[in-house]
Amino acid sequence: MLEVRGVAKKFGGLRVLTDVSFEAESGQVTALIGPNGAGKSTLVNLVSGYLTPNAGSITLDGKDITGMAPAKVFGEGVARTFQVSGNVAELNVFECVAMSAYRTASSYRGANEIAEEELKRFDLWQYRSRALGDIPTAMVRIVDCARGMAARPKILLLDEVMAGLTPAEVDIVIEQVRACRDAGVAIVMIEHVLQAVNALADRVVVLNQGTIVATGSMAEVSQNDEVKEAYLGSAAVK
Amino acid sequence: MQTLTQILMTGVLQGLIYALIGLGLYLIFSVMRVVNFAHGFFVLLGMYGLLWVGPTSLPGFLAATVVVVAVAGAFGYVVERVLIESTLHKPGHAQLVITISLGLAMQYFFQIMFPEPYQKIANPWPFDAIQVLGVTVGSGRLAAGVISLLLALGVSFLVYKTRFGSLMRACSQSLEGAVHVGINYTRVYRATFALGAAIAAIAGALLIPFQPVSPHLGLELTIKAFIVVVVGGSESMWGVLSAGILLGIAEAAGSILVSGSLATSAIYLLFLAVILVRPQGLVMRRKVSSS
Amino acid sequence: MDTALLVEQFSVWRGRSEIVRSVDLTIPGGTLVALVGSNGAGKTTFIEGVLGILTTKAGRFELFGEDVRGRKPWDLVNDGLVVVPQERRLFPMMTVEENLDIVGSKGDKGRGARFTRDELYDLFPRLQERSSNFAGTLSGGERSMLAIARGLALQPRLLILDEPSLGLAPVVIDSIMATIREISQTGLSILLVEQNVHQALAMASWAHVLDAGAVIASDTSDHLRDSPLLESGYLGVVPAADEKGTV
Amino acid sequence: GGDDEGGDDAPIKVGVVAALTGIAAPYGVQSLNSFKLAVEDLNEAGGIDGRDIEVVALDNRSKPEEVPALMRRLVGEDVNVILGASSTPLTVTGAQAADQLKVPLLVPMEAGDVIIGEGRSHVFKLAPSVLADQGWSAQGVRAVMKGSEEAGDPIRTAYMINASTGAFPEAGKAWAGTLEKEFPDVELIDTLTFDEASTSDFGPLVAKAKAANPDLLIFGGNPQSAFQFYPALQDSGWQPKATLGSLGGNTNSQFISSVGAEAADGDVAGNYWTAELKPGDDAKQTPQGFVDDYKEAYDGQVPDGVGAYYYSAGAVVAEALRNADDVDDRESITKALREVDIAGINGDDNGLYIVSHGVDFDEQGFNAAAVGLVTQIQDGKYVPVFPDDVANATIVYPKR
Amino acid sequence: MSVPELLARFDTPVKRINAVIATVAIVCAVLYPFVVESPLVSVGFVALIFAMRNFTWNIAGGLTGLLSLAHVAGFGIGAFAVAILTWTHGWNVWLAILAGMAVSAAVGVGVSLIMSRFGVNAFFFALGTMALSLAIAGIAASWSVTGGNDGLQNLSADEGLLHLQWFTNPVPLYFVALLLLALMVIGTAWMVKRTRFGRSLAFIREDPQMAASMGIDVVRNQAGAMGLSMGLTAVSGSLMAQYTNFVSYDSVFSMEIGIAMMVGAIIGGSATLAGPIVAGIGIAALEEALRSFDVSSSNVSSFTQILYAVIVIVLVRYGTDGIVPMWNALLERLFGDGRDPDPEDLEDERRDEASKEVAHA
Ligand SMILES: Nc1ncnc2c1ncn2[C@@H]1O[C@H](COP(=O)(O)OP(=O)(O)OP(=O)(O)O)[C@@H](O)[C@H]1O
Ligand SMILES: Nc1ncnc2c1ncn2[C@@H]1O[C@H](COP(=O)(O)OP(=O)(O)OP(=O)(O)O)[C@@H](O)[C@H]1O
Ligand SMILES: CC(C)C[C@H](N)C(=O)O
Ligand SMILES: [Mg+2]
Ligand SMILES: [Mg+2]
Repeated sequence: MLEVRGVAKKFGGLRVLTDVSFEAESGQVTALIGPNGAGKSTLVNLVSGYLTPNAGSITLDGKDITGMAPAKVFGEGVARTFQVSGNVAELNVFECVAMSAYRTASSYRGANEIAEEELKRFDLWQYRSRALGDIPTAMVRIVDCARGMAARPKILLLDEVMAGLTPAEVDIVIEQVRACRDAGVAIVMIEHVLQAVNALADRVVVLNQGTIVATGSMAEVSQNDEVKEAYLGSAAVK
Repeated sequence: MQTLTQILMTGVLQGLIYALIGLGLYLIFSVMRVVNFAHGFFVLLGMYGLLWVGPTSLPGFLAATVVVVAVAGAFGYVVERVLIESTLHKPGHAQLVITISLGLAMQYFFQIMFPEPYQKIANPWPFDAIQVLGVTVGSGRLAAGVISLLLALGVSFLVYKTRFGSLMRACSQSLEGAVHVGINYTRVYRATFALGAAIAAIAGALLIPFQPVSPHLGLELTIKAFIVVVVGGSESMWGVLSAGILLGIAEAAGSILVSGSLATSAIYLLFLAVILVRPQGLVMRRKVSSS
Repeated sequence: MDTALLVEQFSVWRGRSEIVRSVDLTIPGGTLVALVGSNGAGKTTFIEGVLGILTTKAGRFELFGEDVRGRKPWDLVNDGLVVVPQERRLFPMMTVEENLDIVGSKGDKGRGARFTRDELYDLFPRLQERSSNFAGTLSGGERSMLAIARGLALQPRLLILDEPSLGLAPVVIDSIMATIREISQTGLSILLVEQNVHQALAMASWAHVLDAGAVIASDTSDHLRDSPLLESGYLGVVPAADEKGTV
Repeated sequence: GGDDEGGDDAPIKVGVVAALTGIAAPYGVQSLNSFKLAVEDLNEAGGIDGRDIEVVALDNRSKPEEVPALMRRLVGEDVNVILGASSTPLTVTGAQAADQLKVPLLVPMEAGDVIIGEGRSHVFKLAPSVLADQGWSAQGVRAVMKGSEEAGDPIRTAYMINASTGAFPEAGKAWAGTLEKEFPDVELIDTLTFDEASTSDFGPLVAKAKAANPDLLIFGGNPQSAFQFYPALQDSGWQPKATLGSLGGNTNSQFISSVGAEAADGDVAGNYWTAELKPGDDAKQTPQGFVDDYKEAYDGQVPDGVGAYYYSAGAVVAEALRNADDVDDRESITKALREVDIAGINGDDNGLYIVSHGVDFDEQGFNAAAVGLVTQIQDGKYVPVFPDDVANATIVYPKR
Repeated sequence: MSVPELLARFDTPVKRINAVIATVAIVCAVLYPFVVESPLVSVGFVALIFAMRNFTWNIAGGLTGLLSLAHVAGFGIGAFAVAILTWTHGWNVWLAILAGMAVSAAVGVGVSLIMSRFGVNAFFFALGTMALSLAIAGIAASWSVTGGNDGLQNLSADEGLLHLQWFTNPVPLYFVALLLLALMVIGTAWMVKRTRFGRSLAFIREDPQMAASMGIDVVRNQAGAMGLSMGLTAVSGSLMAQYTNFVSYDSVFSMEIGIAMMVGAIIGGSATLAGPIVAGIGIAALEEALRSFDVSSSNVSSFTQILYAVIVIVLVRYGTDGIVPMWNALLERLFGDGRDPDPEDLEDERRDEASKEVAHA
């Protein structure tokens, strides 16, 4: 599915990623965790084409997508959400979803049908004609998921979608993400909210200072001392 | 050869004034993200102001300049407070429209107040044209160039080395942030706009002894100021300075190397070339030193 | 002991919609009070209202016993009301260092807790490593850290933290929560807005529960922790959209 | 035509399209003011067969493209003769529109011959043709050459700095042509053209001329340029033996006060008119009288040839209206204009005066009787020095 | 689609009222030439040109958020296309118009591709495009083909629809302009609502980064929008040329025109389709009204200009984002917009202002 092979990224002198390799399988949730500044978002930016690696390759179903433009990468089936959401307050919910539906849909009707389907699936239908700016944050996150799914993607990159949600809402979103996974999409999820990681992650990749320090199930990685000390802290003893 | 030095001399002196004008525009833009289309007309404010007073001696000239510049500053303050401030939040670049219209209004106001075309004041500088490197330079231009340079340096000191400067930069980067750390941004804005207007007026005062003034000069100056800022790169005051000089030289050269109005297009094409090669302007953003 | 913040019939608008509806809320001086509530409950709106950058209407609005209605945001900040906003609001083109400085350059009006640069860096070593980078290039979590550090550097008397743990690694969250507890010991009044209600209640002596723009409960953390309301009311699903209808 | 409401005592409407604002305002404002002055005088003197003349003025904002629309509009308001439009570029479009709308357009002072082009059916140009043998450019050259020859130091080399717009390219052609034809042994070293819109400092141009050090320096430009060129020349510390300036810039009433008496002194210019001209034999109005009236009417401002020509245009219009079979019919006014014939220097029977040598429009629409005037600035005044019949002083050469 | 469907679209009172107004406006526009004198028909034509200019500018400027000053070049290219090809070389004018559109569109695409190097900094886009226009103007001013400083004139006497020329009677040209404008509006409306390209514009305007993550090729679509927008602008230029029968570098390339388009679109409401048109017609009417004081001295003329400026300033200073949005807001207050009305809404403007002041950061 998605294969990241030995990618490295520098910003000026600062080595943000050094020789990172991992895979993400369809129908699986791969959680990407690690301390702040470990390079998780950077990694996502590399995969989604917002940055080009200084070294290494990124392939999707064997097709090399290294350094492709974001729009092209999306065309290949990579949908993503943003950690720091930009200036989207004015945008209309329905349009957002419909827009990414055009990846597979070719006609106006086609796109709208997909959009309607997704909005109903994530029961956002009542918000369809609202602007992103005036719906609750949790809903915005779910719209992000809907947007991603409307693209009928091969892989969905979620950058901290749970951040700022209440436990209750986290559960709601978790359900939605499950739904996506069960639809056979490969999901790569950056999370600091362990509640979500525990619930969803089939595989956990722990990133620290630009390198992968551990992979495996949540249970396994949380035994890893470096992970405990660098990331989990008290959360380890739970 | 002599013509070449002449070109350089003229270009540099004229360019320094453009730089000064551009600087005012740059300050207002970088702090408030307002594109002040009326900027050139603030320069006219200085020119017509002195024309109106009509000083004959150097002391008279200086006194008049002080007064006129103060008035221009106050005017800028009022404009910001009454017209700009309340439109900053508005979409559709409302301030753009307002400043354009303001410029228009000023242009026709001057037309009414000063019907006689292309006036200027008697040269106030106590020395007359002097020889530099074999080329003669009018005293007015020389004084204007030198003073502009000094002022430009003064302004950059203000922005990068003083507290007010860091407040300006804070507001320019995140208004919300500024509010959260307790900066009274309205005050900063008004001060900045007033400063910009005052600088423009000074430039006007320096111009009027040798540059006949007429109302439509305003738009020309605005455009030149824009060019200076863009070529200079909107992040750098040094860029603005060098861009001004470049424009000055280009003009001087164009006026005799290529004939007729091809000179104009030559300048703009050069300008276009510069921004194509260096979209971020001549000088990269000066990495702001920790003040 | 006096009250740090007191509001009565406090309403806040966003654009044309009244998000927070006549709330009564008190923060006793020198205590750590939590404000919890589901997403879109209006916590951030409430805070921005208090800071005065949103449209508000208040029956009473007192800061340290002084009526501050209609006061401008910057005056409040300079009087020691410091907010660490949810969106962080850093100066992207300034270095980490400068972001902390712009504060220092404000003069010493706020008579609150004073943090030296070193103390701040001890708190967030990560920031020291990045101290000469532009804030705009920081990672999500690093931004949060910088925002909090800046807030502390502002020498607050009343510190309002809007979801300080947002996007932070668990280990960092621990250290921050520890710090917050620490500084609250120093007698600094703190309003802590958190999603993670259990953590918030664990730290606060007292808490207010905000739902759909209204305070539905104010009580000691202990009482709240085992109140049924927590289960039902707080964990209730997000407000239905048709409350504001369709455009 | 509007015969219906054109009752016998209703005023006769005369349209003026002028640049009241914008770049050409210095010309436009003065022309409208002057024409109004003339109309007042005419109406006082009883108007046209008892009918007053009414001026309908519109501002073309110095935009050529607006002129045709304005003229169409005037025609729509039953205006049957129009004056305009303040500068060559503005009038070129006006002329085209005049022929298309079939409304007579009187062009008092706007210089360029392009206004007439190959010839027009409804356009009448009062001012001397630039390119004509008797035009002010050619006359200017003859004047300085004559001066230098009489001074026993004939000009050998000339240098030209000329604006690239308006009437000046034509003027340049005429200057160069006259030198070539009539003074073959004078060498025109070089010709520089500059763009008035963008040239803010003439230092480099002057320096280039200075390097060539010609006897005669010819300059062509509108006020904004002339007002900067002469100070630059002054600053350069060099003076040619003679400077030959042009209509518009050098003859503007502000020229001397703006560039300073010293810089201006001795400059020779092809001109339209000067207050120093001898009054016409039978003229009730004198050049100086016109200046005084104008000053009085427009708080102290001083007119120049531009105004004088528009004032004179009053006489031409009056003449035409008198002779027209039907003052409410455009074609008959056109016909009457073509037949206008005013002879004699500075005099006509309307009590106004004609600044040129008279009026007699040819088939194309040029004023065949018009002859260019040449003045030299001598102690602060524009003194007529050429042609001899109007000259009241001899040219000073070298100028200092 | 069926009539009931059509009616169903006007579900709120605001929409219904505006629909009625639009219909009335169209009817008036058609009847106008038959009820007024010919000078006023000319004014009407100019008004349509203004409207067309603003509208076409707005496709790039408002809908896509590209604050362009290159459109004056488009306008000029359209004008010079007929001037050079038709007046000088005798092409059929309609072909010339198409050629003008093509060239102008090409310039639009080119400049957009170049400028996309600036990222989305509106300030730079505006000034970069301005520079381009000035450069083009400079070339036109010194190139013999464009008539240099003197410009080009239509000396032919051909009249009629084939030549798109009626020397004395402005009515036919008026209707040509009206028809073309109508076509442009319908086409644009359809594009923005129905096509992927059209729907993507809003995303590009609001957040290009996010747009890219949704498979929108930002650079390409920006270029497309600029091309379309400038291509259509050229039409207004061509029509204007056929009206004035004179084209010179500063009659069609002057920066004032570029600014006028931008200002017009913005005060009308650059987020709306109707705004720029309303503003265009309004401005033309205003200028006419002001000119109709018998402008007999430079002062009167200047005063009217000042008055014009002041009106615009007041409009923007006290209006929200443009005339049409203001109008809609007014209707919403009067008739409600489906939202439950907040009693406090109208109660305190000052606080509203205060909040907005910061809200823009
Ligand atoms: N454009 C840039 N220039 C310089 N440094 C950068 C840039 N972008 C990111 N960095 C640095 O790279 C490091 C990794 O950033 P990244 O956003 O990937 O971290 P992260 O793992 O997402 O952290 P978080 O969980 O807090 O979001 C950070 O230290 C950040 O400061
Ligand atoms: N610009 C806006 N206009 C109208 N309503 C808005 C706007 N922004 C937010 N809202 C609404 O205001 C309500 C409160 O938002 P607020 O951000 O204060 O909630 P919150 O409690 O801070 O949520 P979170 O925990 O996600 O920060 C939400 O329902 C949201 O939909
Ligand atoms: C007005 C004239 C005296 C000269 C002017 N330049 C013209 O074009 O006609
Ligand atoms: Mg991240
Ligand atoms: Mg919040």
